Amino acid sequence: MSASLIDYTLHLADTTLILSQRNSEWCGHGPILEQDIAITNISLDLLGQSRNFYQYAATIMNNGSTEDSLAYLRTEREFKNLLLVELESGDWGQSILRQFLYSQFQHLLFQQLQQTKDEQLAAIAAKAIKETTYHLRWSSEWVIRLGDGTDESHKRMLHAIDELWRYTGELFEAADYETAMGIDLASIKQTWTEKVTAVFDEAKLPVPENVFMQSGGKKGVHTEQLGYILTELQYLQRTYPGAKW
Amino acid sequence: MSASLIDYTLHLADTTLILSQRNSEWCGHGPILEQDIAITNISLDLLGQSRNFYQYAATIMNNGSTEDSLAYLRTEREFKNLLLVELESGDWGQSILRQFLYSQFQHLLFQQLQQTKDEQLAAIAAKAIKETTYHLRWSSEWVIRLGDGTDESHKRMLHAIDELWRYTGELFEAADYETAMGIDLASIKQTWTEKVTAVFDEAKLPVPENVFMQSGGKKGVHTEQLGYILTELQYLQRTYPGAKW
Amino acid sequence: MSVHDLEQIFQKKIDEEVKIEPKEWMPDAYRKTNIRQISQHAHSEIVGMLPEGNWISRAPSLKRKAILMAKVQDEAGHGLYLYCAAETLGMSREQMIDDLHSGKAKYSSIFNYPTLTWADMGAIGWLVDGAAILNQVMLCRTSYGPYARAMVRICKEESFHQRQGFESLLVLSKGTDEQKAMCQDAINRWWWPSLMMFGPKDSESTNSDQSMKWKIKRKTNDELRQQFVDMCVEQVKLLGMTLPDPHLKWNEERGHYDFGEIDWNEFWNVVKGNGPCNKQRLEARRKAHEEGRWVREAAAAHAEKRKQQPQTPKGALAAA
Amino acid sequence: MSVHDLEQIFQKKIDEEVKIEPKEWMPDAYRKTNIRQISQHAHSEIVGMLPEGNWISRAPSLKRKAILMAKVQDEAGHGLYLYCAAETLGMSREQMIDDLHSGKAKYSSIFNYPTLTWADMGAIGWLVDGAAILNQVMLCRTSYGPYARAMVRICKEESFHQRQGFESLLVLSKGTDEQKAMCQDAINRWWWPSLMMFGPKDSESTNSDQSMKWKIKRKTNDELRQQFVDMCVEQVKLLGMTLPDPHLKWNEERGHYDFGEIDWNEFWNVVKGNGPCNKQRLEARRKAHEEGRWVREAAAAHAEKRKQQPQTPKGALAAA
Repeated sequence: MSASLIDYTLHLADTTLILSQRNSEWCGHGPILEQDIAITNISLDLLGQSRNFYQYAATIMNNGSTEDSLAYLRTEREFKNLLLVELESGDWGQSILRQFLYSQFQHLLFQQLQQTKDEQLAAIAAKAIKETTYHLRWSSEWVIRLGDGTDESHKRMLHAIDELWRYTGELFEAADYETAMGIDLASIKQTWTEKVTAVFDEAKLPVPENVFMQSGGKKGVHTEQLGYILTELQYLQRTYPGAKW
Repeated sequence: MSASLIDYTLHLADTTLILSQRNSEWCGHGPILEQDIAITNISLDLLGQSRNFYQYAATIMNNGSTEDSLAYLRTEREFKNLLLVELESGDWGQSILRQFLYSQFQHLLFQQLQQTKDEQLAAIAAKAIKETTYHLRWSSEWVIRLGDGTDESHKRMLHAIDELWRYTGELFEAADYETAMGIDLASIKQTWTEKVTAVFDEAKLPVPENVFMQSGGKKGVHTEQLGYILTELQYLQRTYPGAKW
Repeated sequence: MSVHDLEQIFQKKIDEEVKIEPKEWMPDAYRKTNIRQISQHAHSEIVGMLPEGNWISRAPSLKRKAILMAKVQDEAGHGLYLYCAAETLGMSREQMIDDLHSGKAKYSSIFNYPTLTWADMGAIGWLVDGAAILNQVMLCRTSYGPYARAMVRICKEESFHQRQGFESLLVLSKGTDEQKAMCQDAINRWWWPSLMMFGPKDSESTNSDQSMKWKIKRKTNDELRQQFVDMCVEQVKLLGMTLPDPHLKWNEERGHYDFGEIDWNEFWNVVKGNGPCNKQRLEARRKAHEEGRWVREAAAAHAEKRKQQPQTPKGALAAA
Repeated sequence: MSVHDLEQIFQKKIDEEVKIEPKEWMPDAYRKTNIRQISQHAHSEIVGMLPEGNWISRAPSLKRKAILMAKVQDEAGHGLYLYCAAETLGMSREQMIDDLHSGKAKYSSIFNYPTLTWADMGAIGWLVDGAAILNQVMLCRTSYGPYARAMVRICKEESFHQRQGFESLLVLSKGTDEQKAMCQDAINRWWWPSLMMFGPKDSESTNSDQSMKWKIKRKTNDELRQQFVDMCVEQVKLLGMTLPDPHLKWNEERGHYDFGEIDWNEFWNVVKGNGPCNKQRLEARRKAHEEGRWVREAAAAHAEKRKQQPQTPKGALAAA
């Protein structure tokens, strides 16, 4: 149980960290100043969540690990984040769609986690859910706006769906540590599909069918993107081992 | 003198390494298979040259340094490469133009270096000059082809000149260690300008005038690009300190 | 009333420290000067996001990453307040942004220097924000109301950033030898450009007298610069570092530190567009704007569609 | 002569081990099969540059960087030989490339797996090149002359690559614990996909009989696969590593190693385009081709201009 708890907590920590890292690429480069601020806000929220998870994992591990050693000194094959969050950010539509697909999942998952027996995880989830509600609302609105905006924005959203949809299956494919933790991904999947369908309908976007799903991230088998993310993320810690910042 | 020799040798090593690293981005992504091979050849030649320089620097330093410690364990501010070679590769035209501007310089410089009193440097230069002659010929031909090709290629070359020209001044701005080594950049500058003008003329490209020149690379003050190059280049050595590969 | 009368009333308000508000009469030159200055200030916040944004992905700890990201985001917020303040004077944000991208409008030259190491984040916080604050504290009392009020909000956050920057250098200054060297190197590179932030010498400065009379400015470039030098000389001691100026010396008579001559040649070159990063900064901003065009158009088109049809109860919010 | 006679002469040559040359009569199906196979082989070399190219910028030493770059470059060269060989059968390189990009033509599925660590470079050299070589050695004696001759050149370089790959794993296997783990992990991930490289089981393989009769192939998929397994089981011992198959066991009677069942479901999925990187690989190739269009057009336009005007003595060469 403890090993699963650690793995699961790291999975949540890695996923939120890597999505934060990806979204933060927009900081200073957003399409509208107000939205530059909004997506950076989301990055900050996700980073805060990941720190809570890493800190908790470090506590359970009780071997001298810290939030920073866990984020900065683990390798590609040790990271357990979802593939979805490590993919290239693409254009604004693709970044927005990813955030929406993930936020919708996170929102349902954290509702469930709030009820979990592990008090710390429940507390972190409870704290995060307000943020997640905002992320979900913001990204839903943008999906609708872009799906039902101009011809170009609609086309770009179709492209984004084509790029991202095949990575959504992994959200619901339980890793051993999720099963051990008693996470019920099946029920989340059903609601997620309904909610996503509702937003896609309003956005006049089609929900893809019969797409072959990619997975591996939860088990540390990533895309070729993650390595590049980590070279940047970890650069200073790797270059100056043991230094305090 | 020894300090200058070390610095100068590192300057040559860093410049050839970073240009090799940049050109190697094309490997597998070139516009024509034959040219994919050609630019990778150039990358390999430059890498070979940089290894010769690093090895020689390590010998003079005589403090346990190796070609790899010098390439992989020095920081942004210690690298002495020309700014020109660290800039983003841009499109094929920009990569080609950079190679041409540098090869024309390297060709003249290495002719001079062949005569230098330091036998090792002279020998490395002598060995490299055949390669450099080929790089120069190849890149000249491409500059002419693209400058005098289609309207689009001409326009792209103008853009490339606009991006790169302001970094050519540094080639001829002597760092202390160059002065100490007795490198005569003034005479190279004159010939370089004539030769470049001849190729630009044939390519129907204008030679820019009165451009404010950027410099700093020779002294370790780089563009923001170099840091990113080094995060990738040095990633494995930094992550697994002391490991043999 | 004649323009002359209006001008007298206007100047009287200024003299009596009454803020000028958007709808009130003001001399054209006052309006123009404020637009120029506020938009330039806004652009500086926005362009200023780039050199620091450059290190977000590489911040050395999660805490530092959060601090840096929040700081850069604050700068976006400051840009927003300032664009709004400038808009009250009748210039649209779109127009201001176009002027930035065409090179017509300026932004602070300091952001045309590259951020080469992590220590630059601290040095920017300490020196660049430190220099900015002296200017901004003065501007909290500037005569144009919306500008002054925006400044009050900004100043609070900015001095927080400055403390964070200093604290971050302090950690480096107590760290490994490499960190200490990195810290000193960053100070060396940012010191002189920071001094240049206060603008040309008073003797060379145009506009300055009129701006003082209108209380747009309340201190001269040289006064502010001297204040900054005096402050930094003390603070650098806490870091155990030095400032890269052999002429720094306490002048008993003046009650200030003397300091060396700024390289005005470099100053004017950077202003004219020849700094190390002028081209990169403008290109980054233009690119973001260009690549965001389809997003802005889609948002406008969608808003228009919404106006046409009454909202269905099943809106985006219901989905959440 | 009737087609029947021609076919008999053709088969007689094959049977007598006389190579078929481009201008000679050959059955349409023979031509098509060779075009399909050679172009597929060429595409595999080109697409195969991508997973390895992924690590050039991050190679852990200058020597390894040089070796890797040279290897990937060799693959480009192999692609080139092979496109030329296929062209002798009447299909243009442009057409072949279009077929690759449209998804009509295939390439080896192995390249649809990601390269996740540096050890993958070694594993690809040892296992993937190792598997390819067995096929290629056989193809050195294939009946179509240009293909066979291309193979002779390729085989030499390829076995050099394989030795380099193995040597690189050997270094890891003697390195730190982390390196050993990296080495084992790479073997684990590449083993099964390497076995799949030999294609479906003989009992499932179409085309196979005809190809054997025409001596395009000389060994069946299963024969080659068995040969590969037997070879690797011995080699892995030198690394002190293991192959990820609990069913591997010497079978005295067969004189071969038995091995576990391949996941044919995975095999067919990757063939159908659902591997981890199918989409990325094709997109990378399409992108390179699209972004290179202006270059190819400019080169053609320039060559055309040159043809029109006689060369001046002051050509590009004089400039050098």
